Amino acid sequence: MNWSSFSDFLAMGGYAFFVWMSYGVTALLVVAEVAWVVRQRRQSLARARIQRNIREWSSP
Amino acid sequence: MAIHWFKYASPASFYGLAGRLAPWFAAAAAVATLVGLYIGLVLAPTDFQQGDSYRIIYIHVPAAWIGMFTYLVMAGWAAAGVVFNTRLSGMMVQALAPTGAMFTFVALWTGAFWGRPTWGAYWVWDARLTSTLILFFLYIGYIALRASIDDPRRADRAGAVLTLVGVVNIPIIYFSVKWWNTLHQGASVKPGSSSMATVMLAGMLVMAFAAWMYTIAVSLVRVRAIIVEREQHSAWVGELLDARAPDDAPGTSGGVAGSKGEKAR
Amino acid sequence: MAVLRRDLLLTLRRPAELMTTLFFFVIVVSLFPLGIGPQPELLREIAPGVLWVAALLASLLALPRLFAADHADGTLEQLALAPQPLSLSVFAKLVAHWLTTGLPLTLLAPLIALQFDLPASATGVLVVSLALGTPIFGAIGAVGAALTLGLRGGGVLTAVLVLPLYIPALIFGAGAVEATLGGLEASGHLSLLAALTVFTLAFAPWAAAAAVRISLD
Amino acid sequence: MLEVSALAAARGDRVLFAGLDFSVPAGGLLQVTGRNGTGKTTLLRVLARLVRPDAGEVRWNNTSVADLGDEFFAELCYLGHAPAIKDDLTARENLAFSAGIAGVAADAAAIDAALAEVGLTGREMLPGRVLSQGQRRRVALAQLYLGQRRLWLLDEPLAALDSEASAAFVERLGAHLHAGGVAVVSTHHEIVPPPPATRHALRLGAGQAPAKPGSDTDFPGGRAAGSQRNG
Repeated sequence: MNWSSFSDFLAMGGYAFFVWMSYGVTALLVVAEVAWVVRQRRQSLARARIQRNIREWSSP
Repeated sequence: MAIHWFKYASPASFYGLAGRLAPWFAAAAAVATLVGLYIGLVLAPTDFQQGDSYRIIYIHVPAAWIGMFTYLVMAGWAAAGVVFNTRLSGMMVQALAPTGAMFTFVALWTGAFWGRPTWGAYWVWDARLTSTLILFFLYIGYIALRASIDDPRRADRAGAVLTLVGVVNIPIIYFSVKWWNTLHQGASVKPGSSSMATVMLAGMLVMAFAAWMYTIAVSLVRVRAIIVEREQHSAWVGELLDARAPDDAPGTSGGVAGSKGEKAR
Repeated sequence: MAVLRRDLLLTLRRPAELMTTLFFFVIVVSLFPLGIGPQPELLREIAPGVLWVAALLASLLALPRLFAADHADGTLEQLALAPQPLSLSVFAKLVAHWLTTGLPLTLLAPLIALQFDLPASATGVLVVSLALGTPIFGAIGAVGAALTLGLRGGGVLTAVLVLPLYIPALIFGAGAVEATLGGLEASGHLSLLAALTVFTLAFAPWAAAAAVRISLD
Repeated sequence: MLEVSALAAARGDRVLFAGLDFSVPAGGLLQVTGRNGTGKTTLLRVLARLVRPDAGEVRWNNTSVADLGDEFFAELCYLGHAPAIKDDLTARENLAFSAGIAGVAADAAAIDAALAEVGLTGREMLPGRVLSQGQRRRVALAQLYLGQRRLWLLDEPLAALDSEASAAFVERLGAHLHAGGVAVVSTHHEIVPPPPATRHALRLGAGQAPAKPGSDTDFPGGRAAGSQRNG
């Protein structure tokens, strides 16, 4: 363990801004990408479902 | 429609395979990220030269590696698509590109925030950063080209040509930028230089592994979305929808294995 | 070769397009002193980069001439159906394109270099480096132009695809002139540039031919 | 001569035709009809190897065209919608360069003779930009009369042609077929070549289109081509 306290950890030896900007933005991007992919998957299924329903209604 | 099965068989069976594998890769990525962050942020000692700002390399270097590596994997799929004319290849290239671009951007962003305390400037025309910037442009080019072609099959083939031309040029670009950099006496401090403690190296490798697993997991889920999108008119997607409850959570079902698929990849 | 003669004849019949490219080159280069200030030392220092980037942009602007008209009027289909490799026809088009774009730019460059008070030795290297580098712009550009045939926003898209790939040529070319300015030997840069030219001309027509076929499909 | 088996092509999401089988013997004409958007142009482009089929195969002289390469192209003359005429070149130059691209040896006399054949005598030196649509089409058709290419793939060759020029073209087509050539022509007008040429008809997209009385046999979904002897 490198740190003596949690606030020590947050301070990052005085480089808090740089370190947390790096980690924070990376985390944000990863979360955004995961959300985007999940949405993409949901939409693709929804669109396919609409297509199937159109097919079923239009052909007796 | 009998003809569809000729080339569509492969994506249909891959859809099931990807669905079964993705959760495992996602779990591996999550575990490795936690372990890597613990090593990098908690266990590893402070660097005696750079202080704690060096801890940015635990994301900077893995992101740069994976950004580069993903482009090579894209080129591999593109080459497979050109040689075997399989539909899945283009979809995989399409699925990998956004994640590769994201990691390349992360490498640039963290490079800037590492450079400010180290070099005193957010952006320095360092050889590695410059090459990474050009790599980012290559990703943007691929994504822009895809976005402006309506026919997905033309987009697949055009994207494959562009990716292959890009990958042939990458070594030339890296070499030329390095040459340019040494001539102009640019910054020479590198993140993660040779005198690295074993703990630091271990943390970096674990984080690289995490990024790699994450890329695989995300691109597998994305390729499933792309497959459904493109094959929404085919019979197997209809069967797939029948087998699913209308509102089950995405990503949880293992997917319906393509019973008609002959080729599994 | 029929394609080469035809493309040359077409440009000669309509010289305005060629002139537009050359004037663009001259105008862009002339903008820099106006934006930066007329100090001769500063201008001399930035001259290699400015002249090279301007030549690069002028080449980029000329790229639609390569395929767009032939794509619109059906000539490209006939080329694809000719009983000779399409890559050969693309190569012939590239030669014609260079003779009507790269070569005039190269010949015009020493004249423009006067604006920047470039010494004679550096001007000589500039001409040689542009002569070696402009074929690369045409050849790589052909791949980008072929990929974007018939797409909306084709011109800007071509630029986005192609510009990152132009960087090595720019580095070696401008570097050669800069080395001469700094009293160094430029042969290292020039031989790397020449190697890059040969490599590009060997592979790019082939990739551009593949791209043309994709755009016709 | 020209054989097609299990051919299928799709544009985007739409399947234009699937399971298409037909063969055209030497001296045969295949006339492709169908409403707009039923895939006539795509079929011709697939036959010319400009478009990859989604399934199936095209054979020429019992060899797949994918394996033939330039041998196939040397025997092929494809004329699409666009006549490939340059505004800045004269009719004579346009034709000469078309021949040059196609690898057909043609001297000045042969070029002028071909232009005369399409009724452009005296207009050889006019630049493309002053030629009318019909005249441009004629310059394009003149390519057919240069060299000895055995497979003609023509997309709406009669478009913009007057009746006189159409009749002259049909006569030339008959001579081509008589000499053992093959032609696939997409058209809205019925082309009746002089006997003994065989005429085959293929109607694409017949499933959706109302069948015209008195037209050639319809094959729903474009499954196969009928064959009927003229005269």
